[in-house]
Amino acid sequence: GKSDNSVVMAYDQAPESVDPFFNNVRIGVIIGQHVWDTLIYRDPITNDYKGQLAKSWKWVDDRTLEVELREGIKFHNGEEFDADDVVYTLNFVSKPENKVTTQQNVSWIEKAEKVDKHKVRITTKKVFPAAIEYLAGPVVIHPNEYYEKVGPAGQNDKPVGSGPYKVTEYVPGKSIVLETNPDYFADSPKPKPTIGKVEIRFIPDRQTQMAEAISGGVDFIMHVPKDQAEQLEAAPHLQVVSGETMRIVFMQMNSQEGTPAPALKDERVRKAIIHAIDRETMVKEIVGKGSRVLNTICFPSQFGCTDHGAPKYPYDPEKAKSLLAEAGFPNGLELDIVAYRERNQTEAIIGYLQAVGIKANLRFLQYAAMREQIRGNKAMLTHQTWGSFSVNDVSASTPVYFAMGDDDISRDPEVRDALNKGDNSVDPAVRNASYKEALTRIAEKAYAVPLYSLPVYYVATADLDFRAYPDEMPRFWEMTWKK
Amino acid sequence: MIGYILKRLGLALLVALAVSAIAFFLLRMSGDVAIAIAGEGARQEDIELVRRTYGLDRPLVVQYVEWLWNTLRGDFGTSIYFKTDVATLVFAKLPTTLLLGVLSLGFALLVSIPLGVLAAVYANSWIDRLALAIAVVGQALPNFFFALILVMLFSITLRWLPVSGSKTWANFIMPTIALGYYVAPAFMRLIRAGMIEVLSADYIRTARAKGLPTRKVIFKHALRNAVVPVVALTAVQLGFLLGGSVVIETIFALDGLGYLAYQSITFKDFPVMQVIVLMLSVLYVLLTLAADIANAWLDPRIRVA
Amino acid sequence: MANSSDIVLEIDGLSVDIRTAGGTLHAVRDISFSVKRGETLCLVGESGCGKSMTSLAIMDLLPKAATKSARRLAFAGEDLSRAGKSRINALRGNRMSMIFQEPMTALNPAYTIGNQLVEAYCLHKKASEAEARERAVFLLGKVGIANAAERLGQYPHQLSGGLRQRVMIAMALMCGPELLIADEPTTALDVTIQAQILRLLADLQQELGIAMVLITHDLGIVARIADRVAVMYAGQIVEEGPTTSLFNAPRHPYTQGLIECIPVPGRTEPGGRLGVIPGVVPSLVGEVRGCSFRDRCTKAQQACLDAPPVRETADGHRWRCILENAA
Amino acid sequence: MTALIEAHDLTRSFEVSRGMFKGKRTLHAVNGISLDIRQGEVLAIVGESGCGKSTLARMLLGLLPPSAGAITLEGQDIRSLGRKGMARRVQPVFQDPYSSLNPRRTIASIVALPLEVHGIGTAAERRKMTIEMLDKVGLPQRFADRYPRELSGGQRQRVAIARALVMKPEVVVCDEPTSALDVSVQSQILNLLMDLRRELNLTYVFISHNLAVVEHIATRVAVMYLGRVVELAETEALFKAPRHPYTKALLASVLTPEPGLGIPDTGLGIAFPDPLNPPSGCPFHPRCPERLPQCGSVVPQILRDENGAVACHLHGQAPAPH
Amino acid sequence: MTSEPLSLPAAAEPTAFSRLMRRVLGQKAFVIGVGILAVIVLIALLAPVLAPHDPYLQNLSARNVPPFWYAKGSWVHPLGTDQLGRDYLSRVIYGARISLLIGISVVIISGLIGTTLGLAAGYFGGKVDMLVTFLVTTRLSMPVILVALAVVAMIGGSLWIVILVLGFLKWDRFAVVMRSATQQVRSLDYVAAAEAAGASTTRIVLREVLPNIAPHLIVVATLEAASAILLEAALSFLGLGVQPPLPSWGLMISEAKAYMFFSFWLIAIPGTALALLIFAINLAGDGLRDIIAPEGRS
Ligand SMILES: Nc1ncnc2c1ncn2[C@@H]1O[C@H](COP(=O)(O)OP(=O)(O)OP(=O)(O)O)[C@@H](O)[C@H]1O
Ligand SMILES: Nc1ncnc2c1ncn2[C@@H]1O[C@H](COP(=O)(O)OP(=O)(O)OP(=O)(O)O)[C@@H](O)[C@H]1O
Ligand SMILES: [Mg+2]
Ligand SMILES: [Mg+2]
Ligand code: NI
Repeated sequence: GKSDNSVVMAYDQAPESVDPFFNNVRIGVIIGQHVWDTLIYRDPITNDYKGQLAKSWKWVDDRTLEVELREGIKFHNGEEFDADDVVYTLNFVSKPENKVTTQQNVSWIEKAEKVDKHKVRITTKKVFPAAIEYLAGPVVIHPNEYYEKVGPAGQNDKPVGSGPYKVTEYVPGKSIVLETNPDYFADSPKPKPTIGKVEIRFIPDRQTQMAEAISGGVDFIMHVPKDQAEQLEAAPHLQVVSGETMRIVFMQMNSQEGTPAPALKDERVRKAIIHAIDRETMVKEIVGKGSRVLNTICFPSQFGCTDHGAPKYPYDPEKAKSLLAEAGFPNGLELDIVAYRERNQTEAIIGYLQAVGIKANLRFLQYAAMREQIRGNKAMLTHQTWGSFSVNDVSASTPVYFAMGDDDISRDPEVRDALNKGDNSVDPAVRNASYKEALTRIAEKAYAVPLYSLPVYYVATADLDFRAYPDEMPRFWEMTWKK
Repeated sequence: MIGYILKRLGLALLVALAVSAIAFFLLRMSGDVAIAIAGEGARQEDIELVRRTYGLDRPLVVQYVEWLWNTLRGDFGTSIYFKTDVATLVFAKLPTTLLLGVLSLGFALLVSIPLGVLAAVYANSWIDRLALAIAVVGQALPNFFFALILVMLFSITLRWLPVSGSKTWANFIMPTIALGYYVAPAFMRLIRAGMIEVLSADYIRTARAKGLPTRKVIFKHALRNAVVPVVALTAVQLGFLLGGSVVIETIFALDGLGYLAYQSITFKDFPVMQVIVLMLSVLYVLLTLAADIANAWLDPRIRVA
Repeated sequence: MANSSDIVLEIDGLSVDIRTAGGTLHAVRDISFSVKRGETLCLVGESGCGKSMTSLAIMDLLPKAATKSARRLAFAGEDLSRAGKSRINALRGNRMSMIFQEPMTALNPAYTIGNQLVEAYCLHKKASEAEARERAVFLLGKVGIANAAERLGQYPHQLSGGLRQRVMIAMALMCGPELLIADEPTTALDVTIQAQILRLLADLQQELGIAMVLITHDLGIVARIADRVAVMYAGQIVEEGPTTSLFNAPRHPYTQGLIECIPVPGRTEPGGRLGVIPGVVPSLVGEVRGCSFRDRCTKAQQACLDAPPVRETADGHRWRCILENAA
Repeated sequence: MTALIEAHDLTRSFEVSRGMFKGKRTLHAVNGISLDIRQGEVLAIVGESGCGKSTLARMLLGLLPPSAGAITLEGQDIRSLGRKGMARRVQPVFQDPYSSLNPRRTIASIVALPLEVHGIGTAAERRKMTIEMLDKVGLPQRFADRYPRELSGGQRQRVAIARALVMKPEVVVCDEPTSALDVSVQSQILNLLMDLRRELNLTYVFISHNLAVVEHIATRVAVMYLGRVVELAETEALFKAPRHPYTKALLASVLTPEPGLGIPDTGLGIAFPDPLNPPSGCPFHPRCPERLPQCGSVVPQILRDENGAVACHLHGQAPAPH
Repeated sequence: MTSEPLSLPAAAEPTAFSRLMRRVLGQKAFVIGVGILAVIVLIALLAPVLAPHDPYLQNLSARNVPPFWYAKGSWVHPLGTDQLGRDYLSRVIYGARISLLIGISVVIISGLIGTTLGLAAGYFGGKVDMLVTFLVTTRLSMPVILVALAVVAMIGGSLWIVILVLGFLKWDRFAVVMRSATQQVRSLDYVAAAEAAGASTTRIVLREVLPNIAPHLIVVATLEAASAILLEAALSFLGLGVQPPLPSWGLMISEAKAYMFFSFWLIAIPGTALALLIFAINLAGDGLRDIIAPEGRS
């Protein structure tokens, strides 16, 4: 609370490891950004890149990035930051045998070399314009001497970074305590924190979190569902802050060869499904403030994302029924739907489908199990979300599901070609055009149901002054107490 | 005596073996670990890599034998999710759960023994009916529902107790009650039934015929014999409580074995699940052994002649 | 008659009612008898005729569902039906004690027999544990248990039925009772052991001058051990008298039938037919009017519908029948 | 009289555990019994509780396989007869009339069970035979559709007898058929058994511990002690001149209703027999008032003569040294 | 001899049926339990008639309407609506079907497994008994909820999967009770008598033993049904039970708990329904046990 200048945050899931490379959960990213620094920093409002551990950087050629490092920075254990740390970290994490959990964040790195004490060169495996984005996000820098000594396990036991907060107590699975790093370097784009102590407790049950918030045991919770957040707003000592995130929600429909639901191969059925769902009402009633209805499978702020020219399918249950009848299903049909989060939204979708005669049986699975279903060509309808790792570029979203990768279950070569063209070009105009082509075709063929973006609701003590960002990252270093 | 214990330990070993095999095959056959390890957004080649590096591409039986061999050597493997040594992980969480189990068992006994004795002594009176009513109502309330009601009452409305965590003893009050109340009726009924039976036994009449005061008849002669079956039930119920703590630990954010189990189930963390199931089963068999020994101590008929 | 101070137990008009689902069961109906110092009274009768209820009523050990009433239930001149619980507790196990039928279950399996033996003595005689043990050893020796001191540490299940019954007898004698009630003390035992135990009991009773009520359904035992006999049928005493008189000249048709039923070498012809009492025992639920045996009685008459008179001879032989002598 | 059933060196042991912490021990419930049951006789088996009477009976009925030895029925091993074959010729009457009748069946269906099992007659015929049989044991027809719990102990025992006799067996093995009953009922049952025997020409094996009853009903008596037959003789001979000290003690313990005789002194020690821990030599020697020096170490041989058989060192030759 | 007026009431008792009825009616708890249970069963059977609305019909613009006794409530939705605007009363009514279906199906599956094992163990003893005892110990040593959670998490929850999983997990008590009951009956003389009459083992087990242990079976079945319903609720509560939009009470509690601090009725209604059902089953089971107990003893 304000009285002792500390914030207790509750989160529903404990990270498997606090080492950012060895977890793939949001709380891991949050802890990572507080305890560690990255080479580059992206301003969450302007989306400008600024140097953090790096003073400056430039592309030497298509695949080589040269980074000049800031001097005089110290890790929490006193170790000095220099090129060795960067080289060691990048080379360590990019080696598959080191079993980094977030492979997709580091697999683009070919190697890192020390040029001099404060300059390194990073080589990418192929042309990879998004490298800056990754260096500004998940790729944090570890202290090489310490890391070499203790390894990922030791870094998890006693984490050491260079970030604005340092870990003073960590009980895996239970809680982690962060306290301000008094020696944090002044030039960092992350301002020196005001909040002296941040305790993150892992409370799996959402109701327990709410109860704690109501009873004052916890100051800050996030990912609160809309209804609950609105209810908590009534409590005088609490405030609710919400905002849009980059996480998009959509339904894939398995229309590839050998699909267990051949009906979905029929474009009319797919269109009927989109027409059946009242996305506007869902957004308004159950998804919440900050959400917007999408028409294409990407987040609007992402580079290349657009819905201009793409057909839109407004809520029209009658049309849906007639399309189904046309397709030969006048009495409706029965389909399975797999989902892994926001179950109430899936349930609403099922309700809408039921209303037009599609009986959807929910199979609510763990993410991994759902992935298995999809990749094994066993899924019919899927209710999915995608956060693009907060990467503000379409290359991080649409291609994952439509470029004939493992998760593509519509498998249209035309779409793939257009997406690949966009991915592999450095010319923004070419990229924009090819992505538009792909997105339009996806919409025309109704390969998937674009639903909406997910908002995030934070509930916090009324004293705390903070804002919500699309990347679902609470930034304690910039939070202050209200006067 | 030694022979008997050895035999029972042998049984424990056999049970453990069976349980581990069941758990291993059941878990492995129903899901792909590699995808779980690779995580959200992993590509097929990432998954393949995981599969190879973890040796998941070999036949199940081979994997099981290897796992068994490692376990026998004391190497419980590494958690897929937490990336740490499973043994360390599990043993770190065990105390919380055991504490919770023992506390709730204690709570259950504390409530049920007096209630059961009263109900038996005043069988068919209003006291008996009241005790029975408490028992039936108690058993009808799902423990998660009851836990939430406790939270509503003591944390939200009255603000007497902290909602979650395991920092202070106050944190354990609600979980203890929520977990323990559900088994209390079983004990109460058993004690009541046992007491009623014992009270009608010939030796109680003998004791009364000696002119002993009622208190002494009940507490010295009757209770001692009525608690014998309770001891056996205690072992079973402690096993039940450890299983039931999954729900309670999740609700009260107690960082114990139950929550770890729930997490490992959620994340398909097979090595952890495997060890937890194994550990609980061994614990159960050992507990029943302990109960048998305790029984023998209480009931000399079973003891060495 | 006898010196009234010699009368240890005096019962007048004892009834025991038991509440059952089907109504009130009149288990014992208005029975009267008395026992003198050094005398053995046997209560005989078939299963369910109320023998045990009578003994439990005397000891105030009736089950919860049972209630007793009596015009007088006096122990050594003191009316127990008016005594409080603590007074009865002070007498029980002290001046009056009881031996139960089942030697296998009458001892608490959880405690050593030593523990169970000394309990009453310590309580009633305010004696130390050591004194009590000494007495226990003495008594165990008396009931014919060798190496008694060792036995004190044993648990009931380590003893055979015969030994347990001896322990029960010793336990009953711990405080030197004036009245001993033995409810079928040998029914569960083998014949050879039965003879030994009965002999022991009879000897001790003689030696200590105890008034004894012995309950049994075995006429053989009765004949050998009793000074006087009371025959019970359907909750009532139908005949009572000195043993010889009762066996040699039974007056009540039921007693006669009973004696006829058992094969007696010499009296009954091997392989021949035995006497029978036809029919079954009447239900004791609800009011029973008249002679309760009339159903099975070969000599029943209309008059049996009314309560039969109690007849008595000079030597104290009494019976309840309209007939002077049914023989 | 010819031997109908012959038992040769019959032995039956049980593995019994004595509490949790001790190993199992072998209990010789029946220990080398040879016996013949003659056509038309009433062979009584007497002995103390736990001496193996019921075990012997169950083996004779084919309900319990012997650990060693064999039983023949008219020279044929009963194992080869099978369950059904035995059932037609040998039937039981058990001690406890409460547990020997299935509480969920009517009296008629209990009595008809053997007929049903053997597929004799139609349902109507079976019913008729059942009613006749019930009538024979003195139960009026109105009992046929009642349940056992509505009957008194004596009536139940009649039902058990009816069930045993409905198949018209040759041998009836009665295991203490009256010991759970009151004397007034006992005499009815004993009379019934004797009547039926004459009428149906039955052979009885009659187990009892009541010597007065045995003397009344039996033609021959076998006395058992700790799993062995210690004496076997015609009833009259046995009661007149018992040879084994145990038989003598047994007879002395009988309390006939003769006032004034007092309680006899059997002269027995109080070393009660423990079947798990049988004494060496003659099993009776620790209690025997006439014990000889060799009794403690040498098992007495059975002496068979015209009077029957006896196993005691007081009778017969000194055993041949091994 | 004048026989007629002379006869006394014999020790014969009233007929079995009237005695049973008296004992049954004497058990007030049992009568209450069976009464409630009957009402719930009726509600389940008549759900389509009784439910005012389609339990699946959602209306996102009429969400979380409170029940009629609140100012904002109305009789259109007597118990209000849930978070998707579905009629709560209709869902509660249909929920009874699911809970009963689960209770009954699980008991049938586990009862068959457990009874077979228990009968075999109790009747044959020896090696069979050892094997069954081992199986039971093994089964007991694995906490049901944990194993059920794991399996359901792996293969995905659905009504029938939950039923199968619970059915295959909950046979232990049947086996234990049936085993000891069989052992007890096996040692009774009427079994020996049937054997001596030449009856085959199958016949003895099915016709002599089974009917006599059936009351125990029924008691265990009722209590197990209650416990299966509770387990399903717990699984659904953890999100691993039956799947929405099926109106299972456990699932309704689970969904409503998000609203418990502000709309308590949402959790209280299915919670009460569930508790009432369990309460009724337990009362009935207890009563049944008391009713059969004296018979079993004699
Ligand atoms: N607790 C009880 N509840 C109901 N009836 C009882 C109870 N105890 C005994 N009775 C009934 O009271 C009557 C007398 O019982 P009691 O035990 O005195 O008979 P008994 O003569 O001792 O018989 P037995 O020779 O079998 O011991 C019987 O009809 C019996 O059924
Ligand atoms: N199934 C069994 N398992 C173990 N021991 C047994 C078994 N059946 C009988 N015995 C033991 O065998 C011995 C003989 O038993 P059995 O029942 O034949 O004696 P009995 O002479 O019939 O005794 P009673 O007069 O008490 O009926 C006893 O010590 C008994 O404990
Ligand atoms: Mg009695
Ligand atoms: Mg026997
Ligand atoms: Ni008369």
